[in-house]
Amino acid sequence: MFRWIGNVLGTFWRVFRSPSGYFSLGFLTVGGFIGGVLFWGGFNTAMEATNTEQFCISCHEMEANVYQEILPTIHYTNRSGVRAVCSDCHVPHNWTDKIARKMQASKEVWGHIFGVIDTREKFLDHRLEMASREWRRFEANDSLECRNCHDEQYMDFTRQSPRAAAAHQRGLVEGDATCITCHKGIAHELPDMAGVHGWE
Amino acid sequence: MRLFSVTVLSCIAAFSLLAAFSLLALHSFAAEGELDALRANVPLLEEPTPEPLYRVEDRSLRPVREYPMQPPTIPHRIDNYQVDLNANRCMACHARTRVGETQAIMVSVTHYQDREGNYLGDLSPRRYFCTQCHVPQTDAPSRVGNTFVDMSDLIRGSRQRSE
Amino acid sequence: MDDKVHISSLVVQAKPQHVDSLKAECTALEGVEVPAVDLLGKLVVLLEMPSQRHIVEFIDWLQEREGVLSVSMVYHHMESTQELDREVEAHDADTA
Amino acid sequence: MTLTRRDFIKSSAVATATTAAGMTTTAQAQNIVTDAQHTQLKWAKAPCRFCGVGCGVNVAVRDNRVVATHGDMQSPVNRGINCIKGYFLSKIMYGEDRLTQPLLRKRNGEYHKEGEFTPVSWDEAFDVMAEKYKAALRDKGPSAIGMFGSGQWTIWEGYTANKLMKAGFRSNNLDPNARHCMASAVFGFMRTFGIDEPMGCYEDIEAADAFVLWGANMAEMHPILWTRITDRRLSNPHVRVSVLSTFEHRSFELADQPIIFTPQADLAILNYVARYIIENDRVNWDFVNDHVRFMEGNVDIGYGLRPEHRLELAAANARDSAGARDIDFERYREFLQQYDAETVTRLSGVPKQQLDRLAELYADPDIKVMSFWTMGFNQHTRGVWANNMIYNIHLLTGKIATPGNSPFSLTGQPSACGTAREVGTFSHRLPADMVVTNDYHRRFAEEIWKVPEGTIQAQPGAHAVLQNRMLKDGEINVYWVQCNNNVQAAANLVEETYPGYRNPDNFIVVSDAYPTVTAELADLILPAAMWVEKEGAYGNAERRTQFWQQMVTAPGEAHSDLWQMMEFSKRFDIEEVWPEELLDANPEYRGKTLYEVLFRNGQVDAFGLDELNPEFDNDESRYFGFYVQKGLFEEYARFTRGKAHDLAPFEVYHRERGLRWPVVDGQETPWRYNAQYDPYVEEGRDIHFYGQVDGRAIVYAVPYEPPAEAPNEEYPLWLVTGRVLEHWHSGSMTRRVPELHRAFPQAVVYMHPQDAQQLGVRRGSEVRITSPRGVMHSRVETRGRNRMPRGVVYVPWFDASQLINKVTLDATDPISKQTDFKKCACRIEAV
Repeated sequence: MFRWIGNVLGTFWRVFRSPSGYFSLGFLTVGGFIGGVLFWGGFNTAMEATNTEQFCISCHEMEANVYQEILPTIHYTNRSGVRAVCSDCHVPHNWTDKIARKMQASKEVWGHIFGVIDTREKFLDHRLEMASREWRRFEANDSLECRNCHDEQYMDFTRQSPRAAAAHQRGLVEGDATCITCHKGIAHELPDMAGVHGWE
Repeated sequence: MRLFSVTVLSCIAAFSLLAAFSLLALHSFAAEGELDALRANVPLLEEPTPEPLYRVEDRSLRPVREYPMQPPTIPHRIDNYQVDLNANRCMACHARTRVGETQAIMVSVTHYQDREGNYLGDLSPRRYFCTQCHVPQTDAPSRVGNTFVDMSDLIRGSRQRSE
Repeated sequence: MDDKVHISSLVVQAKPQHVDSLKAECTALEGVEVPAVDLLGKLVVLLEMPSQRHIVEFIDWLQEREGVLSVSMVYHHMESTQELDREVEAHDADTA
Repeated sequence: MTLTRRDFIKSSAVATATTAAGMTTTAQAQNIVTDAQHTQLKWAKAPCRFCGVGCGVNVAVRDNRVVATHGDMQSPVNRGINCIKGYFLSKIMYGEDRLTQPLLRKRNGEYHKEGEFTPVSWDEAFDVMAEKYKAALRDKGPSAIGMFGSGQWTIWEGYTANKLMKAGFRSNNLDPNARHCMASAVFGFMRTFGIDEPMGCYEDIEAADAFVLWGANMAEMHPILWTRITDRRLSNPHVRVSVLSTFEHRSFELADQPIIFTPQADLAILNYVARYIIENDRVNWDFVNDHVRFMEGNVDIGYGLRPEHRLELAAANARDSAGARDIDFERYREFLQQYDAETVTRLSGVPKQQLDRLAELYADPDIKVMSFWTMGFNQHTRGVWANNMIYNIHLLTGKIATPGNSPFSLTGQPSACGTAREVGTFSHRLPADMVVTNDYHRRFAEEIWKVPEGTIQAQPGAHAVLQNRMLKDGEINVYWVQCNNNVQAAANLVEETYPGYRNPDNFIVVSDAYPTVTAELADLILPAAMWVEKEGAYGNAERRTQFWQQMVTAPGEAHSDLWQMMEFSKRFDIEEVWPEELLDANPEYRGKTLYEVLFRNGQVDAFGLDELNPEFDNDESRYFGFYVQKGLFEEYARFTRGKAHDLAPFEVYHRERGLRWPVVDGQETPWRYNAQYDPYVEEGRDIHFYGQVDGRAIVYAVPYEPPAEAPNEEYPLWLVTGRVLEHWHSGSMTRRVPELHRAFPQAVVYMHPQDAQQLGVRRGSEVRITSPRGVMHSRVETRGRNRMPRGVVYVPWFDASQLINKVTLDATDPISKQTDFKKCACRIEAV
């Protein structure tokens, strides 16, 4: 079986790296297109697979900590059943940022393998650092991942509680706040907030 | 037999409603389950349909306190508000230094006093867990009325009588 | 329990035009006072009666009067006559 | 101008009605009333009506109504703050369905078990009741009479009940509802120290470096002590808080060490900690050599179920559950070897690292540690053992009876200590830790009570759970329930309680301020005065005795439990209650009523009305013609003085914000057994456990044993029951306060969201909770204050429309007879 695959790959590799003089331009174009689709599709499928909640919580660190924490929140169950999975907030939707984030995520795989946060205690020790990274990212991109679903342009303030409407008007519309300025800890527990602006 | 004394001392503002209730009460006192309003008129060995989970009021309207020392109820939802060793979500709006930005009401001065009554530079840690005294209110209907009378009504009554 | 006195107060909702006649009718009875009325048809009736039966009978009687919409008991207190005639010190009774 | 009481009451009547009608007859010139004559309120102190913390409150009264309450700044317990329940105390007496008249089940004008509740006069009520009591005495004797009282009784009410039952009716079938909450703690104290109640006090909190909560959720159940712990922890960053529980609750918000363990495995963890201390050579040998000895308790002691139950038949020591024998330290050490980390982790689910960090708090000689527990330990089929085990740890390390080192047993009721325990209203007890089984103790009590030798029966009476079984079996036929709601509280409602109350052979009397579900099953309901409608005294968890004055009058014809018992005793000639032999030997009692024997004995009636404080009313004293409360208290205090339970003179308590007994030469005792504070410590000793004859406290070798019931295939979930912050116990007071009701309107079943998903239900779904004993319907809650582990559900019991005691198991600790409300197996299905 493996040998057969090896043979096929070997053949493919030889063909692939040899000059294309024997093939017509048309073949090259069409073949390139098909190859591109296959490669790109496979890549993207793999990328999408790593974007599912199932993938994320297949790691104990995620399942036991952050996943348990989102269960009682509004981002897990709510009136309309539109819920957020990990990647909705933690993986940028535009391609360049997404790839950049995935590269960063390889560090998390490293962390998983070497057990950086394999107990609750270790997780809590690293929580401020991890949360701060996410807050910085949200602040830098004007809470883009929030805004993919919640854009203040389209908020009907009359459908919000008076308190929320006033705060959104003051902060988002008139002020220079972004979602994460006020909504830290909306889906997971907060780290020690001593020294974080707005929480002193 | 007319039974009136159950309604003795029934005196609150929603008065006509109460009067209707007391007329009803005149004829009851019969079967098991009808005595304890908190049992919702269901005999003990039967199972009533549990009440639905009620919504928490979220209108942010300030509640009236029944006397000046009473802690106000919370007029908004506090779902998943974190108050623990790490963070105090309530104080992120209600702290003295935060109310300018949030326009929330500052916690009262008593919250800056320690056990001996000295004023501290920040929130007194004994007041740290807000929900021990302040609770949100659902829209659950009352099962039993309460005839507590606000002191200002009694004061007004006393002044009128003396005039 | 013969020497007991029952002190009760009632709030009566009546049609406004009957308030005066009701007040007259009530105060004509022994042990009944009408310390307060208002123009919208409310009367406060104060009863001092020897037993609950008397009070019940009075309420029944009152409910039959013309113009009476509802009668509700608000306060009830029972105590022995001797006890009631005890003098209290001024600070006990800030409502004098 | 002179005023009579009549004028005063009439003006109150008018004021209330005017207010109720919302009438404004004259236009007001000013929108704020500033005239002092009108705005003045009359304030007086009282302890809070709810839990065992015993906060002081100030109560404002106007026009015979309570109009405000707030935390008493002068109270050393709470220094000006209350919890949410305490802040709404002003409304608990004003539920509109207050009972104001006796109600008797009648059919065709006569008492009938299946009749309808009909208002009757007190005369008629007591006539019918006395007739039933006399018939029971004639037909079966004193054992057919039972009474179920309360840790919410005032001290004099509990004392009166004790005397009325044990000396008057000569029945020891008197038990308080404190059996459900404190009995395991009591037996724990008695076994280890030979004397009841904590050695430490609340000031320990300000001195401790670490707090360990064993199952207790103090954030909700003892909120004001929690404010003191929070204060200590947050003001002093070195302080550590360890919270152990079978699920995550609000107290975890302050936890440096959160520990979730499998139900019942606390026993294994406790022994692990003891083993850790020994194996790491951290025993305080100076202390142990001087003050401690070792015993090994009987094992396999059963579960307090009916004797014919298979678990009881299988238990080797069900009949001698409290037995123990002397051992030495080496045997104790050897015994603990089975509790190695691997075994304990397997039993409890707690990793070794967490166990060690917890154990280190106790082992480290530089850390002053305070342990707290309540229902987690006490409502436990091995509750007495758990209490003994926590003392083991404190004794091995010598961390006891000094400020900050304190194993502290919390209480749930305002006078569980003051009334149930100190007055001895348990079926085996007499005042001041004495017991009916001891000849000398009985004689001592008979002398103080001025009743003949042989009046008090030597056999312990029926405890709470047994009383319900005996009602069902028709062995107790007249039964008086005061100041509690046992139909909502006692486990196994459907199979045990209900059939007992409705047994046609039985006559059930319930005294309460409100119509509870217990009242619903009564034959006669007596309307009771509550809290500041009577003069009272409570004793809190730190031995603090607190008094209050009567501030308002009870509504309608309601009377205090005290008045009810005393007035009822007038219905009996002594010849009707005591046997001929007793009277032949003591003819001087002939011709008297029970009332005269018990209450006109020259002691209870020794103080005249002139001693009353003229500022306050006192309905009982005015009625009976002497200062009832003072007479009863001073007679009771004779039991305590010189017996290491000393109480101060009556008047002192009306002045002070409570005092902690023993009060000797006007000095209270914050720390017992410690020579620096406790006058009972023998000359020349630093620490002295004088409750034991040899002055040594006992370390018990007792094991982990499995619970009476655990999840299985048919009933796969653990059911834990308990309380919530906003409601107190069965909710009969707090659910009548609209704000508290709206804050937590109905019981729910807390469960893990994934358990819910697996069952095909979601937040808000109606579900059926089933055990072999009964079924209850509730709704699912997957959010909110509690986070359940997989496989464990939590249901609070305050809601009369969701009686979770249909589902719970009536297994008890076989030593303390206290029910385990914290674990049984159940099944949950969607409806």
